[in-house]
Amino acid sequence: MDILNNILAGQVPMELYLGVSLIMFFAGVYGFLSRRSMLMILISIELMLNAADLNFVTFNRYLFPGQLEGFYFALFTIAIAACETAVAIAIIINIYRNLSSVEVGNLDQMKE
Amino acid sequence: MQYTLLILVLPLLSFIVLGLVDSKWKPKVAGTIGTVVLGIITALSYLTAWEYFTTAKINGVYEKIIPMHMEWIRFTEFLHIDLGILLDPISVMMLVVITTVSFMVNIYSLSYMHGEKGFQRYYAFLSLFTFSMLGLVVATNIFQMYIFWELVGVSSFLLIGFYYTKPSAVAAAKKAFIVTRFADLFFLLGILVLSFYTKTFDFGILTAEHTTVFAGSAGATFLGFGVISWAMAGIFIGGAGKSAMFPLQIWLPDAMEGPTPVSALIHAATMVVAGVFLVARFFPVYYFQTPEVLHGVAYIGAFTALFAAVIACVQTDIKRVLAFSTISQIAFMMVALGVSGYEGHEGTGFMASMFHLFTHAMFKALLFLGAGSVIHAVHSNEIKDMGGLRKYMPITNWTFLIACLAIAGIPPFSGFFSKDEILSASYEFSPYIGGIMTFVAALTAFYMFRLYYSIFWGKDYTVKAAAHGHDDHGHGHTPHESPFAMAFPLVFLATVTCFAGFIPFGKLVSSTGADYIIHIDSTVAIMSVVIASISILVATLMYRKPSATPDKLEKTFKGLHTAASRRFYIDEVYLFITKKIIFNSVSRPLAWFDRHIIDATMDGFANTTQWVSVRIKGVQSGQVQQYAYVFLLGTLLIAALVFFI
Amino acid sequence: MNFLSLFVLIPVLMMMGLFVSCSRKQLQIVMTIGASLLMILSGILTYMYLTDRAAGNLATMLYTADTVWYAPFNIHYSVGVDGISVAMLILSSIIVFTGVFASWKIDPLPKEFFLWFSLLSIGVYGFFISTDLFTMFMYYEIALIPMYLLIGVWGSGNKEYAAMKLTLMLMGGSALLLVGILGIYYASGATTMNLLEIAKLHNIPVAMQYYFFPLTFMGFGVLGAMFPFHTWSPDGHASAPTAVSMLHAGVLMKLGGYGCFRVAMYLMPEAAHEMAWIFLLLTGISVVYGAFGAIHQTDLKYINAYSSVSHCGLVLFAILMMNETAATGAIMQMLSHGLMTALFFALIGMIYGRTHTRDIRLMGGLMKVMPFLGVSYVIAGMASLGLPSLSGFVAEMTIFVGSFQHTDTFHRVLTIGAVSSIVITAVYILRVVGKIILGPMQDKHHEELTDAVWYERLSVGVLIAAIFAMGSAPFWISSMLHESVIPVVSQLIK
Amino acid sequence: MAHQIIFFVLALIIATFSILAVTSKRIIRSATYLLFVLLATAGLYLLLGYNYLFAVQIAVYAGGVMVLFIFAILLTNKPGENLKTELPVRRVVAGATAVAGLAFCAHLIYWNIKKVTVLVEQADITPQQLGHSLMGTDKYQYLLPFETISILLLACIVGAIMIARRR
Repeated sequence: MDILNNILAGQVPMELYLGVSLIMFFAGVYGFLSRRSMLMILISIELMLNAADLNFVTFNRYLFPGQLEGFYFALFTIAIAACETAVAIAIIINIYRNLSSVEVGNLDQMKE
Repeated sequence: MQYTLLILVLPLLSFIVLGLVDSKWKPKVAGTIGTVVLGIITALSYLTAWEYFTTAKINGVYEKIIPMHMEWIRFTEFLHIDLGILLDPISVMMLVVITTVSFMVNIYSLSYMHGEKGFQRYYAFLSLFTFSMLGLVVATNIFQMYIFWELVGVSSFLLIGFYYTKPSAVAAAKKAFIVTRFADLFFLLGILVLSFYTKTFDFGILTAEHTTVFAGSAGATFLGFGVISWAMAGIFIGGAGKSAMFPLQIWLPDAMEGPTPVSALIHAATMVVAGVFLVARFFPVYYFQTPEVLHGVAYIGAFTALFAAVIACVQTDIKRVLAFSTISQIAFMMVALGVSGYEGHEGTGFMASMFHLFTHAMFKALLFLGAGSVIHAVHSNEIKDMGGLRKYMPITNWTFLIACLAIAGIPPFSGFFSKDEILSASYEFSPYIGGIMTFVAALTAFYMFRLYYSIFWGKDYTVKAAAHGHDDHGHGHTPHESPFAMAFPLVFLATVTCFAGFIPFGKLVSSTGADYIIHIDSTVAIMSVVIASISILVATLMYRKPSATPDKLEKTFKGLHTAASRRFYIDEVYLFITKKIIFNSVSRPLAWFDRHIIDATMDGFANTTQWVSVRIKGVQSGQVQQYAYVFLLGTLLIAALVFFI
Repeated sequence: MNFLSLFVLIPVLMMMGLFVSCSRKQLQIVMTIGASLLMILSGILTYMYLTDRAAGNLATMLYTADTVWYAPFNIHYSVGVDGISVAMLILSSIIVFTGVFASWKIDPLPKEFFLWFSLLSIGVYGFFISTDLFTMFMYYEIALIPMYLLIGVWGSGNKEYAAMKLTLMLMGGSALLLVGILGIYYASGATTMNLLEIAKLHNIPVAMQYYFFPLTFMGFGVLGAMFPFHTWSPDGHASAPTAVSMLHAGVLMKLGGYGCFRVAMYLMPEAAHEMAWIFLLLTGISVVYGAFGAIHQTDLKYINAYSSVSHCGLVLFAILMMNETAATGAIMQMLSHGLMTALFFALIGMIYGRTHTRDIRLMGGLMKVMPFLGVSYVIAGMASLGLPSLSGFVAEMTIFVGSFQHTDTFHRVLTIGAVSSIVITAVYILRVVGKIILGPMQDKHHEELTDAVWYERLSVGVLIAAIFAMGSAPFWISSMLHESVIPVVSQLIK
Repeated sequence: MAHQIIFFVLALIIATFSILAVTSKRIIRSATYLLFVLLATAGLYLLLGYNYLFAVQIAVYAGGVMVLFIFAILLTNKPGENLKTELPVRRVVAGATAVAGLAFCAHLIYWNIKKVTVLVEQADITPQQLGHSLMGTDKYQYLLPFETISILLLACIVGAIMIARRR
């Protein structure tokens, strides 16, 4: 009821932002766990990263207004996400060339 | 008498030089070097003997002289191995014996070994042997003796195995080395025990008449015997190994695989008497501290003498006959030492033993060289290939005859004097031992003349070498007398054998160093001469002309004959022990145990680890999503733990 | 910088030289120069050491130097030598030198081989000059690791298995060792890792010693091929390339004996006293067991490996007798065994390189075609069975005489057991000599084989000369060692 | 009030398309849904007052990363082919795990986060401010991370080229 009250009071409470990112995150988790295509896994990872970014920004904005830690953290995370995607996609393409498949279940040759 | 050092150094140098150049020099050069060096040291040792026996007598007793001496390695405060030269009557006598025989053998070999592959090596080994044997006899302490003892063993190994491509020679060399090594183990243990109680290795201290070093061992016993007895018994076993006493005699007959001059030098005259020399060297210790061991020596000697003499009667290989005769004669010396007392007349045995050592060295070397001469001529060792050779080889014939008469104990040849002393000493100790020894002496005369007649008389020599295929030398088929280099040593040694008996030996060598007048016990002397003559007569009747008597006798005593010609199966017993027990029952299971138990345990650790890792490898599936599940659940669990507990 | 560190520095420089060299010739030049420098250095060291001792320098260790490495754990780089280390350094130099020539034509990958070989020698030299427990341990590990690659890559036969087995067993030993060393460090009051300091303090509680002595002793004992941890030795040596077998059996196995003596017994004398009997039994078993084990083998290297078990067992056996003579003998035996086993492995490698078999049943009469190798093999055999004037004799006799001086009957009886190994040794040595060197030719193809070439002759010649030198003039080395074992043994007797 | 409405619209978009993105059978559609999610997130940034972050999100994520995705999908997928359907068990388990995690975290948020509703007004972050805080090494200044990231980016570019190029 508090939430509703808050909403009606004309302010978006922090929990809602967190809730949104939570849904995004666990959608990512679901995708990561259930899909077999590596591209899908990558998409799931992007979702999770994005959720994390949103959390950083939210915390910064609500709890430490006037500072910029969370902001920069989100900024750098975006940069890292870009890097990671670039490398990951390079690897995926390479794997596809060699195995003609991007199914993650086939990729256990390196365990022995 | 500093120059005595040269007696040791020269042959060593000769060995090193000849060994290093090996086949780069001509055989003739190598042979000359070896022989000349031996000539020089022979002269030097004669000089030593002359100087020693003329000057070293103080108060009527020969003193021990130590002209050279250095510390080689120090173990503890008291125990240290020294290398030095100890001159006393017996070592000086041994110097003379060794250098003389060795010199003769060197000359002889120039011709005998002519054209053999490895001639240079042969001379190098001869020098090595001479060096080690000389070092052995002049040892100042027991450990120096042990050192040279081992060196003598290895040079014997090398010389027996001279024809190294012949499997039988290699086997014989191995056997000789291992059997003597086994005996040396006891020698070493004896030294260890002795030095533990006496805290010294030095002969001077150990063999002094009123020594106090044994006080520390008083009361220390093991299995009912004093520890010193055990130690001295061990040392005697070492000597018995080298001197081929029963039951360690098995290597000597096989050692005849070596070249014949080597047999003459090592396995007749010098190395095999090292055991006798050892007991003589320790004689005061044996006599004063452990008389029971000394008596043991006498009994073992008596048994060996009889045993070997019986076998010698039926052997058909001439070198084997001589080998068993050597065993028997060495046993004579051992008996003499065993029955000997210490001082004055009591000490006959000791003196007789040394005397017999001296004379035996000469005539046995002569016999072997003569046998070598025969073998050289007919290219066979077997009696059946010989006969009637006296016409072809007169020098060999006569010298051989002299040696046979000497060993049979017929006066005036040297063997008579020494053997007679031994017999009388034995009778004084115990009539049984004396009786046995007389019987052995009779057997000796018998088998020696059996040998002599079989070689030089008997059936006429028929030329058959071609059929045998032995004759790949391209020699003529008729045997002929040996060349000068071989004949000279025979004549020289025969001369010595004729006259050595008249050396006043008792004045020179005796147990105390004091004079001892040899007087011949006429009863014993007459008896032994008569018995020997009868034996010779029997042999003459049986073997001079081809006759059926030997075969008949052989048939009658078939069991005994077979047993004796198979050497009473002692070799088979040894073979059983080594092959069956040590090799198959100890070593093989041990190797199996090592591979399948110990090693398998170690491998087992590895395999277990691997097995476990294979089992848990499934967890690391390589499936990233599984990892994610585990990761997520783990995170949740930890978070839950943190927040709710 | 102490000049002892040159022993480590020269191999490092050798490695650099190897890196930049690009032909086999250059590799050989670099290795020859380096190995010769090490020989010269050890000669100079010996001379300096003897001069200083003669001048009356009585310090336990000479030429000590100390540099702090890692202060929080009191790890220092400290070096110093006494007679034992000097002897071991000479041994290492000789074997590295001859090892280089024995692997003159190593194939394939000569550069890599020599690099690892140099690394191995760094470990060996470093171990012998160190007086700090941690540095010692570090060098020990440096010496172990290259073995894996050297055997695994350049070995023969079942090499992967052997390399793995050797490395794992030795690593297992060094794990025990690490625990032992840390135990010593903490139990001693934890102010230093320097051996001499710990020994001087001498305050490790006896109850603690009971835990750490067996660990340390066994840790080093594995390397010293103590029964029942010896099984790496036959397989490892059989598969290793020639020079590695030489270095391993010749020097590396000595690290075990040296460590047992220097670390385990020196630092924990009370426990050593109490527990010696267990290890005496084990080492006594090794002596006889190794000898019997060798009788039945048919592979030359296996025979020699078992013989090493027997001889190295004698080293540990003598150390445990805890008297000066036996300990001196033990060190001499290390030297002697190092030389003669290196000679053996060198010869076996050369024979194998020609006949392509090591099975003694397939060979015979090699003396005829390769007299030099044949004679050398006989000499090696004679040294092994303890012929006087060769090194084996003086070492064994010192051990036997020393051990037998023990006042305890138990020790004397064990000594008698150990003495009996000399006969068994004679049996297996003569068996091999009679089979492969002497006797008739077994294989027609062997008639065309050639004798040793110059670098092989050099390698073998140096070893034989060393064996002869030690065997005929033992007095100086014996007195040098005797002086140096006194501090340790007096610690034990206290 | 507009604030709330915009928030709810964006939240709805994010929730819907997140779920659609991970459940869609056609990968190209998933990518598209992802794009929507990213754009909506950018909207949230704007809502929170981080204009610069909004720009970066649009440029890097929605622009750069998505292009990469599309390329990758086109390179690795045969056109028109559906992804293989996963086993239902797998989906159920994954779903259950996700829901469990969601519930757990929601629980945590609900009970542990102090109810902050007031959005403190703050001025826009000026580019000058950003520049200063990126180019200094004092407290709250981020030169070092910035440089690190730049090196990382460089490494990634090189790495990606190395990996993906044809041998």
